[in-house]
Amino acid sequence: MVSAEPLLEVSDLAVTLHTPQGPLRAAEGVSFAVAAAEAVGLVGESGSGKSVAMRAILGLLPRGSTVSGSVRFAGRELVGVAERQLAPIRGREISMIFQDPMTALNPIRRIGGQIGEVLRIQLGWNRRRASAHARELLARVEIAEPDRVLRQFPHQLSGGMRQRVLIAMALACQPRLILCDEPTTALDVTTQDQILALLRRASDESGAAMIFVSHDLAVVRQLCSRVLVMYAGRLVEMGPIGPVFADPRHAYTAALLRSLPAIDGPRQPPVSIGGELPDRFRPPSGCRFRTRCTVADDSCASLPSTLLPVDGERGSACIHAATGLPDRGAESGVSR
Amino acid sequence: MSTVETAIVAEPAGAEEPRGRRRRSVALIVGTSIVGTYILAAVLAPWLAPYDPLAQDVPNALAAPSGSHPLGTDHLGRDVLSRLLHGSRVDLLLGMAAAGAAGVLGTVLGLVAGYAGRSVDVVVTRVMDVVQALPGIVLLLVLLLVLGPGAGSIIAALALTGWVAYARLVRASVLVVRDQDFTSAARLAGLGHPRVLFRHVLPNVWIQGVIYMTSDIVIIIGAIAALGYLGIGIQAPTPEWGQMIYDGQAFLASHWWLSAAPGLAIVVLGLGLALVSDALTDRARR
Amino acid sequence: MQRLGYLGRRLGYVLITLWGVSLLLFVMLQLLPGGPAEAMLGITATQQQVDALNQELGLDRPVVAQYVDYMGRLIRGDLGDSLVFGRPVVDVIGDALPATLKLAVYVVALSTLSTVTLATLAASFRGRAIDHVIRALPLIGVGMPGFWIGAMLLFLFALTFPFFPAGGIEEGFAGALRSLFLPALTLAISVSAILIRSLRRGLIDVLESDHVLTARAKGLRGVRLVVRHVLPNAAIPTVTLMGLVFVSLLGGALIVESVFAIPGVGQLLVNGFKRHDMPLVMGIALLSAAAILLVNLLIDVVYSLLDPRVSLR
Amino acid sequence: MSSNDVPPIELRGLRKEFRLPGLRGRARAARTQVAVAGVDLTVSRGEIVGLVGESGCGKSTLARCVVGMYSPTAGEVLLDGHPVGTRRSSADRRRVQMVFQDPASALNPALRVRDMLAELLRVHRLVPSSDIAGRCAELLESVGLDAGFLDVFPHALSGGQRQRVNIARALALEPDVVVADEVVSALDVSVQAAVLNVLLDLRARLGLSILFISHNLAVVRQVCDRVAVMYAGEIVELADVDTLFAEPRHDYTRRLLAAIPRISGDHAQSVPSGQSVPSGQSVPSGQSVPSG
Repeated sequence: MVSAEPLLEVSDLAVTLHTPQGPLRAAEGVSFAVAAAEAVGLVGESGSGKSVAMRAILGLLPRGSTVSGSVRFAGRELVGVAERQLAPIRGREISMIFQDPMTALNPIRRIGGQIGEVLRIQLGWNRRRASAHARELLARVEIAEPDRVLRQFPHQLSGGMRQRVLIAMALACQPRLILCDEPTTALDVTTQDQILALLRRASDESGAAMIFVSHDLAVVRQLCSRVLVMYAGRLVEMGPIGPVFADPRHAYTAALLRSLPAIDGPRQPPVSIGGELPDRFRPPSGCRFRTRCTVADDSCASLPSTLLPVDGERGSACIHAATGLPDRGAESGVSR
Repeated sequence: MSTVETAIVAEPAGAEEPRGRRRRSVALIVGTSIVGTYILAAVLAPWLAPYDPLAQDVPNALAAPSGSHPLGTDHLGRDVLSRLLHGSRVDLLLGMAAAGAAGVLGTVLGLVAGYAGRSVDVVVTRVMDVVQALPGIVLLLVLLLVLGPGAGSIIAALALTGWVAYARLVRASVLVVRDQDFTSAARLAGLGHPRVLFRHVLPNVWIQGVIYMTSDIVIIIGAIAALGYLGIGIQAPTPEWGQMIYDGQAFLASHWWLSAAPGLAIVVLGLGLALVSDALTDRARR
Repeated sequence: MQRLGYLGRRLGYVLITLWGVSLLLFVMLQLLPGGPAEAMLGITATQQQVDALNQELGLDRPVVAQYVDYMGRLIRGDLGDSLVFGRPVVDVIGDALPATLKLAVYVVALSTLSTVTLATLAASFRGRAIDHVIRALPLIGVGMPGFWIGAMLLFLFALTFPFFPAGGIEEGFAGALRSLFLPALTLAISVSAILIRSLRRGLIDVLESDHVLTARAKGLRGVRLVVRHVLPNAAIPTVTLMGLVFVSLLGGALIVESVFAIPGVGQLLVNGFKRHDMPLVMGIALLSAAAILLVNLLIDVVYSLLDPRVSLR
Repeated sequence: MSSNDVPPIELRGLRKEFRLPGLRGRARAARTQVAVAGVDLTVSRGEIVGLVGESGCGKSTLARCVVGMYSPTAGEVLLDGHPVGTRRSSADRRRVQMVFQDPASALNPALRVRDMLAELLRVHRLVPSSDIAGRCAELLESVGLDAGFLDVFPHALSGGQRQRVNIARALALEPDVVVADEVVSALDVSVQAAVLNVLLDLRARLGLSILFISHNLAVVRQVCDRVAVMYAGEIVELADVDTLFAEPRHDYTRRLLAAIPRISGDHAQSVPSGQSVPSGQSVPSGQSVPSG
């Protein structure tokens, strides 16, 4: 059953962080929607604003940050809402999994208590019932000895185990949306593989929608059906993942894909995107990628950040959105 | 790989207070002005003071503040303002000398202990533990018994008591710096230990000692004043703030300002130094 | 098991440090100008008097023999006789100890209460007016010498507005509570100055940590968040600081006792120092070191209970 | 493949154990952790050998033994066929340099780039003192940075730039061998390639031998000639790069390769594609942003 209204609708979201160097506009003009049970990837490099945009959805930004725009979840507005009204949604309807499993758990409290806590505060369960369910959740995330782990402290578990615990915690109240902020970045490849499989299965079983933030395009490719690409605080391209990766319509997406080292196919020398990220306090006008772009022209300096339609499902903020990228982009760009 | 992003998300100081930076530089200016004023007062005391701080005028004892004696006179008829100004020479000079000696001693020992590691570190750490197991004032008294009375003894005793804090601080910073890759890189580049220690480690840790010194001077001046108050510090007629507080306490009910004024002198100096220290800490963190 | 091992190691370390203190004091005795006997008797003493006292105290024997004797007496708990009081040092200190202990307990209670309240307030309202006020307090407090605060409190609340007695220590619990309030407050002000700073910093660090973000993402907020996920974690570094604070508290107590005429160990120390009563001064030094090390051991126990990671070290 | 050439660096039966603190006496043996369990490895002149494995496999310990930060428990490190003792001479240290993983901690925050490089040149008397300034600029140029970066403090550099300065520092000492320990793992993909190209270029121009340590197999495949796979302190497979990726022999290598997410081809599409974009959700047209 596809409802007319998406589960989550983000429009014109902008986040300003306060840093010692002054206010920093970490993300702006971010608009996208997520349907029920859909898995969306949000990719970008350092400073792209992807994590900040994600945290803005749940109001979990650092102190002094300001948010504008709108985030509508199941018909309710989440931006500009008091903590008191957001708290019942967090962990119950929208849950979040963070990047670093080594620090994301309270080091001085037992695993069982930390999982049970979300059930107790969100569903009002008593200690015994919460604890019994916590055991069940640990079994569901394939932890071998749930009873023992319940009594353990975080430092007694490996990184992969801790990430499983965090996933169990995120699944506890059967949320409708799970936000994953680089949940496998800190893990080894083989552990990452297991965690990804677990996440895939968990979202299938629960029917929860998922936004998966990552710098790793391949990981997103594995897990998601649609992808959003961010660069320097703005959304630059979005669409179904297959077409976007096969025929990117934004010069940045194309350059990023080219710079990925491949594990199979013919061996190729490293290809980099020339230049450095723009100064985050004084970004260039128009398209922010134009200073590093090989297919930019004069019109890029005044290009609005609006996504231009590529086809019915896709959009790109590039001058080449409709026509496709010129070939010279594929050859040059090799630089040091 | 949002290392930059998380760095910003986790950024504590600036994120919490947008206007913090300007206020902190104001704090630095205010702090330095206060401390500067004290130093000036100490240097210029003979010219600034209206009377000889030692001149007694017994008929005129315990006079209330007036035009001729802005802070009144003490029980021997000495001008309190003049004694206060001259006192700044004694307390400030002794305080800075003792803090300096403690700072140098502690920094060197902390540097060596942290960098050398192993047995040297164990020995220095044990000595630090022993010294810190005694309350400062107790060790101070024991040392003064051994060293005898006099300003030199007081400086030496304070330095021998106070070095531990510097040593701990510097040692901890050295341990952090020693584990950084640039120290390993310097060693791998075939640079000798003295060069690595003084050119690569010291420039990254000495500021910690200096910052602590700004607040330590207050603590040490408090200790000097405490000795004066207990009657075992700088000997009697020399003007000294602690001694002045003690002398005034007998007349607290009727002449409270006799004790209040020298105490306030210490408090304001402490405030100035604390402001400087805070501002420096902030700079160093960035 | 692991925790017991950890505490066992700590206990061993305490004993070694205590031995270090005793050695330090012994060396100091040897270094006294003109020897301990002359130091005690003063420079006006005749050579016969000095020799007699040296013989009486066994100070004419070789250093090693003196040291063996010194350690032997220490192990038996004998700290020698006080010259001023003519009684065993242990007894003299024992008489003065209750007053000092009462004061110390009072200070710990007052400063813990004010530290937790004020630091939590400051951290929760970070950047607002109340935070600035609370942050300014230690800046002033650090610079205030304890004896001066004491004198000013005395002037205000005992002489001008006589709520409290001007000195001494009254009988009974209520009496002690009333008469020791001003000295305890004096010390609590300087002690809290350090603690508030540390706990506020600790609270803010924890508030910005990843696991608090996780807790907030679970829907925790407000008091529940602070009590369950912030205060216990932030308390850990502050608890370790308590050891240092206790040292400064003990030192401060010795001075404040003089201000408020409390017949405690501090008064003994000052009198002992002024009259060159070496056995008394050394005895107080050794016992205060023992007390401080014991408190540190206690803090280790609390620390190991608070932080599960500690048992692995 | 010139087998008669003496390799600039060779490891023979290299073993490194760490004693865990706490226990004494008889229990000691049980509390010993073997980080590197007897490794033989050779890097020829101008060769880039990859060393891959997951965290805790001992690859970093191995790197530290190679450069002399750790002295091996057993086995030896040979430079140009001569074993180096546990206490390396300054000259021997100079011949094997390391580029560290963390760009943030690898540069002394108190020193400008120029001072850092000049110190090395001066201490080892590598160039006459009148040429130091020129040599510093030359070093930066060889890692693709212009001379303007000489007067900059590390905090003003981006991660990629720092990593290049790190390489320049290693190069300043004119080493025969460079150990590159996870040099690109802290960098963004788009910047990684620039640093990798610097290494490839130096190998081509200077005949540098590089031990390239990484957990990222795709990167290793891009730059290495041979690859050693490390697991639990041992090298379980050592092969030519094309062979290793085409026909992995050891079970662990196969598992490692299988676990890597691939960008091409569909892996799993849990959501039917028709459901992925709800109606009315195609590209929003009216969204605008204040530009500038």
